[in-house]
Amino acid sequence: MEKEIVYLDEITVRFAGDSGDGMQLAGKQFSNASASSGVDVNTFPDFPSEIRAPEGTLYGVSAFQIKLGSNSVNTHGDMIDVLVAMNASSLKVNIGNLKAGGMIIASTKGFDARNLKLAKYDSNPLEDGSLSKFNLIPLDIESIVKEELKGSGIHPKIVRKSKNFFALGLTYWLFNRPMEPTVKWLNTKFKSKADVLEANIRVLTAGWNYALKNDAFKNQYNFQPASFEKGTYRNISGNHAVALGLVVASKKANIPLFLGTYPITPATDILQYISGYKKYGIRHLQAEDEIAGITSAIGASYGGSLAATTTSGPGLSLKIEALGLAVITELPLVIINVQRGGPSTGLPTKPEQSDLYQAMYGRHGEAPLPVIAAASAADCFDMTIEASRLALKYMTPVILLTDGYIAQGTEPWKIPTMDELPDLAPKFCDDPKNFAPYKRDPKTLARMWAVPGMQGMEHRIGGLEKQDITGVVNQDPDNHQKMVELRQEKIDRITNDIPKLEVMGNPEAELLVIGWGSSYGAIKSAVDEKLKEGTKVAFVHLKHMNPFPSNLGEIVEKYDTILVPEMNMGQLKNILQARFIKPMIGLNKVQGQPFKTSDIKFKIDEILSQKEVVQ
Amino acid sequence: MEKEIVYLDEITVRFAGDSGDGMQLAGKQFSNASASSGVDVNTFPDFPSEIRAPEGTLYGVSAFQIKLGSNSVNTHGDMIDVLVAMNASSLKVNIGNLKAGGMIIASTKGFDARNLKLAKYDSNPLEDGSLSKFNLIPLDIESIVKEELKGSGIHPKIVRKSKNFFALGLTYWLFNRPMEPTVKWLNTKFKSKADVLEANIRVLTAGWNYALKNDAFKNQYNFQPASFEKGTYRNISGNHAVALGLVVASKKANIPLFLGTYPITPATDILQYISGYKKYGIRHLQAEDEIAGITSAIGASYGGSLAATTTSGPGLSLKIEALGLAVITELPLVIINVQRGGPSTGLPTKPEQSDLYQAMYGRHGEAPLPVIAAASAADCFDMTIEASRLALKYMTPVILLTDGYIAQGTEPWKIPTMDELPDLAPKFCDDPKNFAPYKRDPKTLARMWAVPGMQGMEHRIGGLEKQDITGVVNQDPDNHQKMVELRQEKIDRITNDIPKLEVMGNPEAELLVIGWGSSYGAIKSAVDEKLKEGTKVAFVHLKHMNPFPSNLGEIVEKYDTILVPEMNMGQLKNILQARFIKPMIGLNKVQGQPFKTSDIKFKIDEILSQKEVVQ
Amino acid sequence: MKNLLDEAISRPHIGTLEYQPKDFKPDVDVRWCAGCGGFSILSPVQRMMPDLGIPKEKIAFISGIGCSGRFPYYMDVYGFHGIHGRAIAIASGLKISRPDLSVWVATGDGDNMSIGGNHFIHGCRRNVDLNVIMFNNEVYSLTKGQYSPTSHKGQITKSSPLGALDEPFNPAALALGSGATFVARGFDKDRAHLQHLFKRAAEHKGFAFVEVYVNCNIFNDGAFDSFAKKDVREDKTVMLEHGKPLIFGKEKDKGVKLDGFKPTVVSLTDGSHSVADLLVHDEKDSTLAFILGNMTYNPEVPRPLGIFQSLERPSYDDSVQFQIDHEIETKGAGSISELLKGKESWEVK
Amino acid sequence: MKNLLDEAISRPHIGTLEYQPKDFKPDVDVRWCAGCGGFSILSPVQRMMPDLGIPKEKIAFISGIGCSGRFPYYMDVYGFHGIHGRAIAIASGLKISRPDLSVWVATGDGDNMSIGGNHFIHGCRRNVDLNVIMFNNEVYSLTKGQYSPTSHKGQITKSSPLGALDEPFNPAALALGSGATFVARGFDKDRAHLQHLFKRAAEHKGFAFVEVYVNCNIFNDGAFDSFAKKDVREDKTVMLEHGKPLIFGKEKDKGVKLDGFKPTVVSLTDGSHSVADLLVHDEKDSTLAFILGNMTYNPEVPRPLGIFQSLERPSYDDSVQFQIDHEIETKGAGSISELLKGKESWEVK
Ligand SMILES: Cc1ncc(C[n+]2csc(CCOP(=O)(O)OP(=O)(O)O)c2C)c(N)n1
Ligand SMILES: Cc1ncc(C[n+]2csc(CCOP(=O)(O)OP(=O)(O)O)c2C)c(N)n1
Ligand code: SF4
Ligand code: SF4
Ligand SMILES: [Mg+2]
Ligand SMILES: [Mg+2]
Repeated sequence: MEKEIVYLDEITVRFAGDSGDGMQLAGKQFSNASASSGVDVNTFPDFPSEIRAPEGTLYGVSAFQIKLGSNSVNTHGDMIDVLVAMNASSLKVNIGNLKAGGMIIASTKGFDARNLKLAKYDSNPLEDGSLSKFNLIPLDIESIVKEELKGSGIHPKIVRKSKNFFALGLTYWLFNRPMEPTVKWLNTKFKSKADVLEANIRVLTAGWNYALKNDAFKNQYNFQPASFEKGTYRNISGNHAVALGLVVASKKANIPLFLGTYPITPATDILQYISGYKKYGIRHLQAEDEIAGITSAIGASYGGSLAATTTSGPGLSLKIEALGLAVITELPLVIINVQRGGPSTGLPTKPEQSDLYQAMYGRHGEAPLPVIAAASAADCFDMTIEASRLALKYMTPVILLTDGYIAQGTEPWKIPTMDELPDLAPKFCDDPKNFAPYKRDPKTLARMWAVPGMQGMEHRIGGLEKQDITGVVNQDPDNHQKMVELRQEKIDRITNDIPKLEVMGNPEAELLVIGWGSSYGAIKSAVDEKLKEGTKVAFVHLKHMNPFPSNLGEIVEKYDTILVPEMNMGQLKNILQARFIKPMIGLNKVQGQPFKTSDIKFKIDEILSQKEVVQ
Repeated sequence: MEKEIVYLDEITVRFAGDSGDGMQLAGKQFSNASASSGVDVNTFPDFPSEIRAPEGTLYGVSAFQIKLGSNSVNTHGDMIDVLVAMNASSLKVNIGNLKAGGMIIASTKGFDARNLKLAKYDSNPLEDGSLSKFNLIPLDIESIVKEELKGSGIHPKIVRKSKNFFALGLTYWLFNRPMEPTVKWLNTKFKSKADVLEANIRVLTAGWNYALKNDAFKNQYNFQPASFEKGTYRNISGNHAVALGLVVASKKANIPLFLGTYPITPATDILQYISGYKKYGIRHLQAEDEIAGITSAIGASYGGSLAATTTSGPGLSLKIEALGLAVITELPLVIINVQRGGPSTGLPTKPEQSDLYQAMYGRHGEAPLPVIAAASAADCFDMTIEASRLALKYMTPVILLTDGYIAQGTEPWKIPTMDELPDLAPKFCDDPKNFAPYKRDPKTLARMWAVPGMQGMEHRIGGLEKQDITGVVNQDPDNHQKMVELRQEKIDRITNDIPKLEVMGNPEAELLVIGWGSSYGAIKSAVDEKLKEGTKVAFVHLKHMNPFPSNLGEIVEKYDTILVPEMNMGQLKNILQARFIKPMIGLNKVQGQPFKTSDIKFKIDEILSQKEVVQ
Repeated sequence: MKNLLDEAISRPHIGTLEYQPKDFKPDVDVRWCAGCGGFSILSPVQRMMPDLGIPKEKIAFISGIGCSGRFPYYMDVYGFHGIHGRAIAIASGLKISRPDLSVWVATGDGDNMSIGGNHFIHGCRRNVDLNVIMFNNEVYSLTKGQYSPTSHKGQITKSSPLGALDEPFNPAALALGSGATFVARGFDKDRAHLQHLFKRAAEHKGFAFVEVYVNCNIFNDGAFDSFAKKDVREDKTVMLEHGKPLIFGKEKDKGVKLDGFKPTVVSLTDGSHSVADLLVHDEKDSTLAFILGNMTYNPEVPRPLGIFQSLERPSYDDSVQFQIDHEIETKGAGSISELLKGKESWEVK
Repeated sequence: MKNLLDEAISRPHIGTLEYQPKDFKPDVDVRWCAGCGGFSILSPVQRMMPDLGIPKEKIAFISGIGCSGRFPYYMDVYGFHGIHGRAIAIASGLKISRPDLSVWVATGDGDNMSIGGNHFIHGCRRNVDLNVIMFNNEVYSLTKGQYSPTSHKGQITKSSPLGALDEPFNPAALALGSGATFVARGFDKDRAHLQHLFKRAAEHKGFAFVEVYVNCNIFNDGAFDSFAKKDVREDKTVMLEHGKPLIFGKEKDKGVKLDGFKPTVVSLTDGSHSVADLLVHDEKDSTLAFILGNMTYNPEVPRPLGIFQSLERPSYDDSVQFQIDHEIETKGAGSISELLKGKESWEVK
């Protein structure tokens, strides 16, 4: 049969199977190969909090979703076009998101009696006709693979484990993506394991050939290359981007980096990356707990390093007291909080945006500090640089919020050159005669920085209120008022040192959507789609939450109706209302799942239709 | 000389001296004697954070201020009428608050060359005429006392230490207060120290007699008795009231009390009181840190006790993570936070109201809980009962905010009888067949409570998100949304279970003052005085901060202009603005000092005069 | 006059106390990986429980976060899955307020020795009557494989790709130095021995600490192979039994003897030494316990397993109860109305 | 190419290093109570500093909260008054990132053993090169007199009006059990000895823990009188000196001997024992250190003062430096642009 090549704008593929089925690996390979072959890609790994949940169970399903397209791809896709389902449970939990007419590549071995029972299917969906509105392609992958490797002498366990490469090969053919990156990767990875290497490469190729030859696959899909700016690219996750951001920030500041931290999902990756960077001269401490994580970083900051600490919700809660110490000692410190579902241990592997209140308000006493948020995986790099810039320039702790979605999801990132990035060099005081620890830069209000080792500037600082300029412990009422106000004013002044917001979409719109953090992609797509439909809607996305950009007030004033979609119960909305004394509408999804484009579109429609009714 | 008896409405006395001069003791005795003899009293101890600051220094001054009067006395007094100054430093730091014409009783021995130098006086203010606008009475107290006890054989050290009782005797005569309560107290206190007892009683009497006979004291002052309701009274501090409140709440709930805590100024007293209550069957743990303080309380709550934890700012910051656990496990828990000056260690012995944000918003994830605040020392008792009521009825942690001002200050308290107080008995589930840990009371949404030891209801709870009703660990998106909303809804419903606000003052006013916490006294006095002057002003005082009373919205809507005075940078104001979308005016004193009545009056005048200009 | 709580918890137990291990299994899947060492703790705990003769409702398991943290879900008694590191603090509050309960803690090497280290050492010194089982797999498993405070120096993990630099804790020594009264150790390969240790822990009135080496076959597989693998086990470990000499080896041909304070291995077959030369274990000797504890990482001697120390000291919860009883006995039960009145009240008429 | 920090801190010291004690006194009032034992630490520290020959600017004192927390204000070097319990964690970050500094910690029995217990034990095992001075007054003083983890059982304080129920920590034993390399103890009555201990601590490469008994004359006056008062001191304490037998008593007439593991007091004058029978101190023997540490609360033997143990082990900060150097040596200094590119980048042209 001659295969037809169909050109697509975008498509969403989901690899789903058991935790042991290698779906994360397949997904990652597929996205790397796709991105490097010129399409835009956005991914979302979605796995259970159990390490190895019992095989075949519904809660043990591990999935990896990729959206690819030739235009800018902002999300990992609402609905699935192609679902690879390695067993019954993975079909069951994902079928609800499959588009009508979508393709299911199902591995029949995963639909035996035991698997069906675990998935709580009464009859086999591959056979009972219940999937008739989909393009179902059941394949006995296990037998095909076994056949392919027959006589190779490769251990049956290895043979069985290579199934995912068959599925990968299939999809490579299906979307006309190159297999070379994966072959290259296999060659490095299994350099010393010839049998695994051989098995995987043969099975991968078998997948490709199977699709090529089999009639079930009628079309091959392809994309126009995405229009990327010239440059060097790689796929990157938010956590990886943070780690690189920290390293680069310290180079641009020309001072050493110190990370003090304690592992916690979904922030642990950052520590893991950093711990491998010793040859870049980077020091870190995997501390005994979060408190030692942040306080050791404060110690390093006191010593003149660019100091950072990384965590997620429960860990942030433990760092609160020390954050106050960093505020009053006015030391630079970068706190990266990768948000996850709360409260308490909550949903540790799922994303949420519910730590905004805590970042803004969660300290005892008046303890203002800058809060910023990253909009996407790649943006985590820029925002890490920005957090470092603010911390060093204003002598203050800075909280950067990301979340489990962008921390683990990936997108292509244009790798910057060092010259493109801002100079972050701090100014150590070098004039002992003029030095006083709480003397301030008249413009930024940052206090002077002298570090141990610098002669003639020996001084003492600490957590007690201190006298203006001298830093001597002081309980005078007026001095306290002054210091509280100075600390506030210093943060407020940052307003003038951050970019103004640009309103996207239709500036004449009646409805303004204000977003923050990782929901950028979903909101942007929704607004873009609504604009295409002719709806008048505008959009601003906040990256600086404290202080807000200077023109936010103006913008808020201009629009009749304001929608604030958040993965929480309305935290930004409330903060905006308090600030701008204007009622706003919240769209509050607290499900441990990122927004879908359709969630936002639906809400926009709802608001606009009600407005019409009212008018 | 015949002395004239002058009747007063109210007067403010301040005992000031070195940390070692026994001023706290004198002040306490004076206020007890005054209150028990029928006048209303409000006190404020004001001492340095050093344990024993070097003698004679400015920062070593320890003072105790008492306002007494025949009408309801809401504050400890803005300006001082009578200042007892035991040394030069204590005069220096307090003279600024002495009314013109006010009386200074100065102990001349404290104005020797050494003391003058430490107080940074160039010449002796008792002699250089600089105090001419005051009624200065310099006395060589030390010599008088020595003379009085000559030949008694009492150790000179004891003689010197009894100076404060001379000053006390003087003031007893001056304000015609009875000496008996103090004599009685001395008899109990120094039962086994005959020499100290004798010295103090003799010196006390000598003070009285000195004033009686000496011409410098022209008038004796007296008060009409205050109009107290019938009943038994005692003077009480806020910390003491909390301790008693906890004991009484557990009796009214008819379950045991457990306090898990760690010492911290100014909350430590509560632990200290409780630690002496073993004969009431009360258990407590002075834990290794704040985290163990709160988590041990959570353990006790899980076991069926009324569990509490007490702390101040830095300690609250450390308890944040565990608070989230109490929220998600929906266990009753009372958290008492005695606010002090922040951020970080800040001003540990000074009051502030800057932990409101943290109490309301300071947790990771969506973790709503009730927040209430006490208005005065005696109110701390009622609010502790209220916190316990809400905790047990709604199965939730509750934060009660007090502060260093009312925690350590005292006022007369009408001791309630047990019958007057609400029944707080929780309902343990006694029907194993119907039991499910997250089944809820349809009205309150409180979950069912079964505790270890109850057969047939063995169940597991914890910090992970759980399935509605069953409490089984669950990561389902819709379930999470539902549980987040249920937890919010449960707290919101408390609105209907708390008293509506009563507007004090002139309901037709243009200006509404909204207060919270310990500034009640100063605001109330200011509003009362303004009303007397004919100004149209209204006042509501919030004790329930989350949720707000049901009629707050209505009230806020009714008034043109709203003033929110707070000892912080505008935390309540911001919360109200977010909620009611209405701009308000803040009066923000962050000086480690309570509001003065005049601060509020001044601001009211300023606002009203500006309004006139505008109109 | 009983209060509501006393009333609720003092109802007589209905039915038998002759439990079977299966009575302690709730109807849920165990969500550990197949082959996880955790199963080797769960099963002896469930087997040992019936021996205690305690009603199920009087037993509570408290845990922190980690793979071990899931333990309470797998026991059909009261259970509380706390937050990371705080299990002992939660359990202390429970036990002090509820001395009638049998309170157990399930924790991990990270949970208990890293973030929870402070509560652990204070638990040891305070001697609250808890039974603490520490799942020591020498790695953080739930967070997918970082080194822990018991990981060995040089261990390669996801967060120490170049080798961990920290000296590990020796949990037995730490417990002893903190003043623990009962310190024991077992490993997942010997469930019968674990069952015995858990029983002894339950019987101990006070803080009982049982460290268990458990294999994490996902993130630190084979961590204990050097002494726990079947073929080397008998030569590389020695069982501590009160009053018995330290004999070990497949053929019971070796023993441990003290050279000064230094434990050394001697042969019982080459004629140089006899059983009489050997160190005899004494659970009541805290110096000996420390010497034995210090053998842990010493490659020249076998790794000791069993009960290092078991001392009697009043438990904290008992002391609290005693102080309350004593106060009431000597001063009379306090009257609330007098407490409220205090000593300096006055009447307004 | 030095970075900015290296550049700033590597400027040559100008002027002499021949300091006088007064050079370390800043121009501020010491805000401790008159008679506080804290003065007895401050003065030997200031006296000992010149001996180190370290430029003032290379010295940093870190503290937590408590009366001891004010220590940094009284030393004219770099100082950081941290938050309660976290001094060791702050100091660890400082030292690991700045191995060129001499980093000291001033802490209290509450600060270090109560809220800060976890950082303390991890400090001990990690062996960061810090010098930790713990002001042990067996009470919380700054908060005005509650019992602390070193208060004795039955101690009456404001928060234990009926007597404290907790068994106290034995700080030396806890440090040893946690793996500390250097453990010492002195008391406020012997400043010369303290000066010696601080010097030894400074010279020790690794975590050096010096416990100092300090009298709080306000909230726990006389806590140490039973062995520290002038008239009993020589009979109730014994000085540990490496290689020397444990002799004590006003007349040097008594000694400590080991009965098995049990230290006992023997007379050197009644003819029963001679110096040769006595225990000889060895700073390198960690079992002996534990035996000596365990003498602390034993009323039958004198209280040991001096250096319990001093072992050599690579410090954590050195290991970090070594790992970095080794990586760079074997793999070359990393190139940032290659790090950013990674292994799977592609070009868009
Ligand atoms: C406050 C907090 N910090 C960090 C974490 C992340 N975390 C969960 S379990 C764990 C370590 C568990 O190690 P261990 O106690 O050894 O348990 P294991 O999984 O190995 O049984 C960590 C760091 C958390 N849940 N909470
Ligand atoms: C987080 C926190 N908890 C509690 C306190 C209160 N606090 C200050 S010092 C102290 C105890 C100090 O005891 P110790 O370390 O023995 O010092 P000392 O005053 O006896 O020298 C406490 C509980 C605090 N400042 N911060
Ligand atoms: S990851 Fe390791 S410790 Fe956790 S369940 Fe699996 S095998 Fe057990
Ligand atoms: S209270 Fe005690 S420890 Fe504190 S300064 Fe005074 S004497 Fe020293
Ligand atoms: Mg572990
Ligand atoms: Mg102390």
